[in-house]
Amino acid sequence: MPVAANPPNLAITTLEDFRFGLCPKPVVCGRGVEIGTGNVVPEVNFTLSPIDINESTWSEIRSEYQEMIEGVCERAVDLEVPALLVEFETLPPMTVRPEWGAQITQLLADTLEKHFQKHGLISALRLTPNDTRDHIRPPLMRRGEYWDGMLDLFQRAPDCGADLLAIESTGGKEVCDEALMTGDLRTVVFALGVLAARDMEFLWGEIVRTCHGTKTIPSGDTACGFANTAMVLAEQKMIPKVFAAIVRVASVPRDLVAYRMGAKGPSKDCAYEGPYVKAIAGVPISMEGRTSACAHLSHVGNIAQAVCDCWSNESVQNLRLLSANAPTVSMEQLAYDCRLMNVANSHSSEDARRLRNLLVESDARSDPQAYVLDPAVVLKISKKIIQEESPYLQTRTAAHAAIEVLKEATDSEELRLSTREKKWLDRLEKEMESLPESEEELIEEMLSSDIAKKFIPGEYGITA
Amino acid sequence: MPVAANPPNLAITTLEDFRFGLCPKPVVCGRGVEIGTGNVVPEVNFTLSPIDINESTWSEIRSEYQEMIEGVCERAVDLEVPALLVEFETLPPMTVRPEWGAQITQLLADTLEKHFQKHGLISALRLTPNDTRDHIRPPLMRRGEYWDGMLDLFQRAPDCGADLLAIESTGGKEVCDEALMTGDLRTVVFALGVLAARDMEFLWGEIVRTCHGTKTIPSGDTACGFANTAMVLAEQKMIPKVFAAIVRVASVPRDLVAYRMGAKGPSKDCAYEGPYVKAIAGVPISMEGRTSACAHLSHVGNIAQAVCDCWSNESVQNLRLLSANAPTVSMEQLAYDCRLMNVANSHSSEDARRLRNLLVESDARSDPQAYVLDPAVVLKISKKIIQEESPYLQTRTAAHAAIEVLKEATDSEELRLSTREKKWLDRLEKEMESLPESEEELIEEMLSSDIAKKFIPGEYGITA
Amino acid sequence: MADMQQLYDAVLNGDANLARSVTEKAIEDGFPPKDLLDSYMIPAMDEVGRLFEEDEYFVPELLISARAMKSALEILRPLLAEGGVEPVGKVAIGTVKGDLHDIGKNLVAAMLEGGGFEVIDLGVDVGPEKFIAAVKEKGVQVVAMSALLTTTMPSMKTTLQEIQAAGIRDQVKVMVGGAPVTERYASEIGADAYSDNASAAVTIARSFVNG
Amino acid sequence: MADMQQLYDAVLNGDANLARSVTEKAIEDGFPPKDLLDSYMIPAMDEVGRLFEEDEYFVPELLISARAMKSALEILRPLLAEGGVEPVGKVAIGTVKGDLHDIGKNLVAAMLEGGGFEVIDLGVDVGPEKFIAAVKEKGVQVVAMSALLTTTMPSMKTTLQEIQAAGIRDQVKVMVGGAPVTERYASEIGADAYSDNASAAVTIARSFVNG
Ligand SMILES: [Zn+2]
Ligand SMILES: [Zn+2]
Ligand SMILES: [Zn+2]
Repeated sequence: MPVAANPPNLAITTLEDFRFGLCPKPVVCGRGVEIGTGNVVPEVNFTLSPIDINESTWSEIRSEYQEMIEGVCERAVDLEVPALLVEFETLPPMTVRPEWGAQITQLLADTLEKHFQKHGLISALRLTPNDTRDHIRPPLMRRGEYWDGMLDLFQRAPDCGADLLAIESTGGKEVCDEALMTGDLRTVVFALGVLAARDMEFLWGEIVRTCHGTKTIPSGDTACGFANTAMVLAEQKMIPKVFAAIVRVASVPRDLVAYRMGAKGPSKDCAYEGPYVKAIAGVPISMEGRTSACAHLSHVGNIAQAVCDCWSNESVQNLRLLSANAPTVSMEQLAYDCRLMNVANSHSSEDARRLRNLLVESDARSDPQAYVLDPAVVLKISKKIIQEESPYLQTRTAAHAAIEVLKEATDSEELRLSTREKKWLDRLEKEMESLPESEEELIEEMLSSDIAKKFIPGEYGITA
Repeated sequence: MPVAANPPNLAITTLEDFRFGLCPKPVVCGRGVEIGTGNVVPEVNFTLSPIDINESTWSEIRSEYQEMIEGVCERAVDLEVPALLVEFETLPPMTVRPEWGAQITQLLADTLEKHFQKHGLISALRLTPNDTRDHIRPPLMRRGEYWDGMLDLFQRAPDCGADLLAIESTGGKEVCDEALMTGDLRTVVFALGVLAARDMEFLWGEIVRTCHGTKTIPSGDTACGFANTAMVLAEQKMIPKVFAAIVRVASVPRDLVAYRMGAKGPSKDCAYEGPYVKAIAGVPISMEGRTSACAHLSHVGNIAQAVCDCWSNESVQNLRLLSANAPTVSMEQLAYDCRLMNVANSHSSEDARRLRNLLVESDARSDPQAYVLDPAVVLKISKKIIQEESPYLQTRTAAHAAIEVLKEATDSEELRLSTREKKWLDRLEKEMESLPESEEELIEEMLSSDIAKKFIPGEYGITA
Repeated sequence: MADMQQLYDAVLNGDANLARSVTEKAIEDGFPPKDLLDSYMIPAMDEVGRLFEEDEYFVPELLISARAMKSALEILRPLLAEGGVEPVGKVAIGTVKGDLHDIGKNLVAAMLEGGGFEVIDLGVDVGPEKFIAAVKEKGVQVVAMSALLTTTMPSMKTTLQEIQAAGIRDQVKVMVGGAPVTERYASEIGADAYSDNASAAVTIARSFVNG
Repeated sequence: MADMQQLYDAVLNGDANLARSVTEKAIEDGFPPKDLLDSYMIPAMDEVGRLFEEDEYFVPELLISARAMKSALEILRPLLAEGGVEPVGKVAIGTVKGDLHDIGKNLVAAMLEGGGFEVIDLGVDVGPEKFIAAVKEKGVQVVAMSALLTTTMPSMKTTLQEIQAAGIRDQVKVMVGGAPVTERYASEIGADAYSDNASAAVTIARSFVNG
């Protein structure tokens, strides 16, 4: 799987050019939403409050989505947002029954269109079918009812008003989950660099093919099931933060597969590794942080904003807060966040960079997960990643480079780490040393271990 | 009621010196929380989710507060906030039964102290007894069971761990509510400049006396029941935004009474008119905006932050969001907001002013309520306010100056207003012209109108 | 001859004096009171409601229209009663026990009056017994409850339970509203309707009395 | 003589080989199996739980300790059974119907095993019938349910209702957990306990089987 033939180059080569709202390969979608041409676009996502999804509750569910999108649109109009991106991430039953997913997509698209007609609200809709393939273990990645349902929903996307198609793909997660809990970096690298990368090549081939010739743009993926799981576990003090930081960087090569296969961006909001994707592939990225605290607590609340092109709340339930429903509240918060960035951008690139630097400095020194999102660090590690040719070697290099950078930063006291975090950093460094040069060797090792019980090699194009 | 004898001066005279985190008269409180000396301090407030408050639910209520404060403290420690302010605003039954209010105050204070001992979390607790005097109409402002209960809770404050005492006083609200709905600026000026100001002189005299000789600092008040009611009605498109903006400015003289009587600040978070208080009285101010969207939608989300000393979420119910309970989520968002400002402050005053200017520009031109919070506008109007000697004349001048400023800004197209807003601005200007020079004249007029049924003159020291 | 378009305009523009004088003139001229109400005044208030919903009117404009309507109605009401014409319907409205907020409640009350309803305003901090008495003694067909605090919302539930216990639940329709109240909460506690704004409340109340 | 402090340390440090060899030696030396368990292994796991709660250990350390404990237990279990010693208790654990998340559930399972419980892991997407079968056929005293989605939380309620309907509610204690679950929700649906972390879950399960 060669990645690049010529001496590789980053899409963004200098810190000067690494900014919020601007990227080398902008995307225009929906009712004229421009992403990456100057304005950061708010991306709002919302979900149901606790409810059982079945035939008898379906009409209630439809009206709940209607209520949420109306509230969001009204507020977007009132606050005069220059453009709005709405993401609809299906809940599992809506991928399993793709006509349900399509119905809600249509409902949202219609309401966005209505507000465009009535108030000129410029908007686009991103559809993210929930990846249901891991509903059976070991999962079938390329066949079976779950795959069929997902593919069906992909194919319906253009007709039901989805302007962007995305996914949070789960290939390799069946192996990664336990590895995260046991701090087993070797297996994590296998899950990300071998299984996830192979799955994404297949999956994104299908997604891009489905969008071909339609108005629906294949957008992006996220290592949510891997790096965000690690982040959340680290926030709960279950696993070391340095481990989560390394997993974050190691997830970059996996994400890149989508863009190599034809995805155009923006990346998915919860892909906190987005800055690497932007630096390497040049596509616009969606990010989340402070204003997605409703969905994820994190130590990267401000720094995540530094080079974003869309800025998201991740997801919020339709709860009634003191002022309004939570999705409306998220809309308002994102609108103000984006205003600040867009005012800075409209002033001067100097002002924009100053604001970016404040966002970076506010978090970078206090947490390794924040430190690896510092744009300067991103460029440094990205350069190393693109020297490698296969996703596996890229992943190995990414993890290695992350460890190296974190050790240097700790030694120079640019980054504060607790003693137990430092111990883990040493331990993980040692573990990395023994990772083989050859992907085949690692595959063989995994196939002859207990890990082999957890996945089906053929589903990843691995022939024993 | 003379306000100043000598030729009056603002506490902050230049735009240079008008910044977030810094004020002429800082406050130190609680376990070493410094307000106004450089760092903006997050102020978190939270409240119960729907529940009936009575004997049988009381233990559940206690544990709900315990859960909320624990979540907030844990997150504050994790995010290493330099200092934390927690506000406890009692619900009506907790002022009516002051021992209930005192119990929760103690519980919160104990938990803050525990986290100070264990993790070094620097914190202070603000107690804001709910002003229950308007539970009967017309209200008794200086006697009766509601007054007694409130006074009792004030007196308990020092013993139950309250570091700051505040109130959202309601004197004059019984007259103002309907005037807001009918767009009757004349009566609003009477409510704010005559009734509210007189009530606050009495009430704050009592509060300051109660705090005297204790560690509890009399902090501040807010025109919440007036100007925020107007703001919320304007957000719901019930009343014109220009009207709400004028009411905001007209509420300043009323607020100032508290500081003249001995309150030290910080002002109450929901007093969006705070910048005027800071400019005139030099005390630190608490503000809220974008991150209090959970409690108030507004058009001042960023500009409200421009010169704050504390930054608040206003209030949020104890709902479970996808990540954590809502108070914990608010804590995280405020922590990141403050980090950004504090990083800017620690860089240079130049950087801090630049960030302030971005916050201002992001909102000022699109809404009159935002426009009157522009620090330059605040200084301009404040200078006029302090030329007057009585709260009534100050209020008249404040409203007048606000109208003038808004008309100028509209004419110069510095501010965008819809046609129907412009019409209202003209209408309100005319109404102002007929406001008498003398307070006595206005009182007499009101006493001989229907308004007289709504309040008891003697409760405001008005002798017929 | 009285120009009836003037009556429509007087209500629309909130000119109480004109509304009153045109009404008096029309009565003199022998117009049937019920026609005045149904063909000019209520349509004018409907237009006011529409202008408000379309963001043309603010509440102050809406309230002066409601006042103009009311002052004309004061003339018509006795004549209508003589002719055996009942008000559109009777509504008892109040903010529930423990809650002192009255702005939203007053607005709904004014809109209902503007819509031709007879409105019994029970005020704020209204216990279940007062709502029940209004149904039993005043024969109201609709009870409208408002709550502005999450801690007073439970009073809505209590009130509904006591209305049930009093055996009058089938004589009355109950609608609820206020910032923290949701459609879902309304149906959970068994209310007949929820409204998130004043003019929708009038539409709902009409559907109750016609339905 | 086997050094029993070594067994304690082996569990504490997660050294499975050492834990196994010391256990074998101790058995040879005639130590009563139940003493090994009660005086060294369970106290070691309690210390592990404490270190985790005090932010000294991460989950990986905790899991290797649990593995060390388990490998020693494999030697002890048949001997304990011969001596008529039962496991501390039997727990059936699973993520509820419709929910595929297993990280939290696996962690609780590992901690329970470390705490001396026999754990029947029913996996993910577990319907009520499987929980019921575990009670009826395997005699578990505790059912532990996990849900990670707000849309699958209702399955907890359904499961509890079916346990009730199956007439076995009084034979079993039910505990629930997972990100969206709250103390209040737990008590609303009639669960016996709620835990927001794995080591508290062990404490609660112990109180159930001792209580
Ligand atoms: Zn995600
Ligand atoms: Zn307030
Ligand atoms: Zn407040």
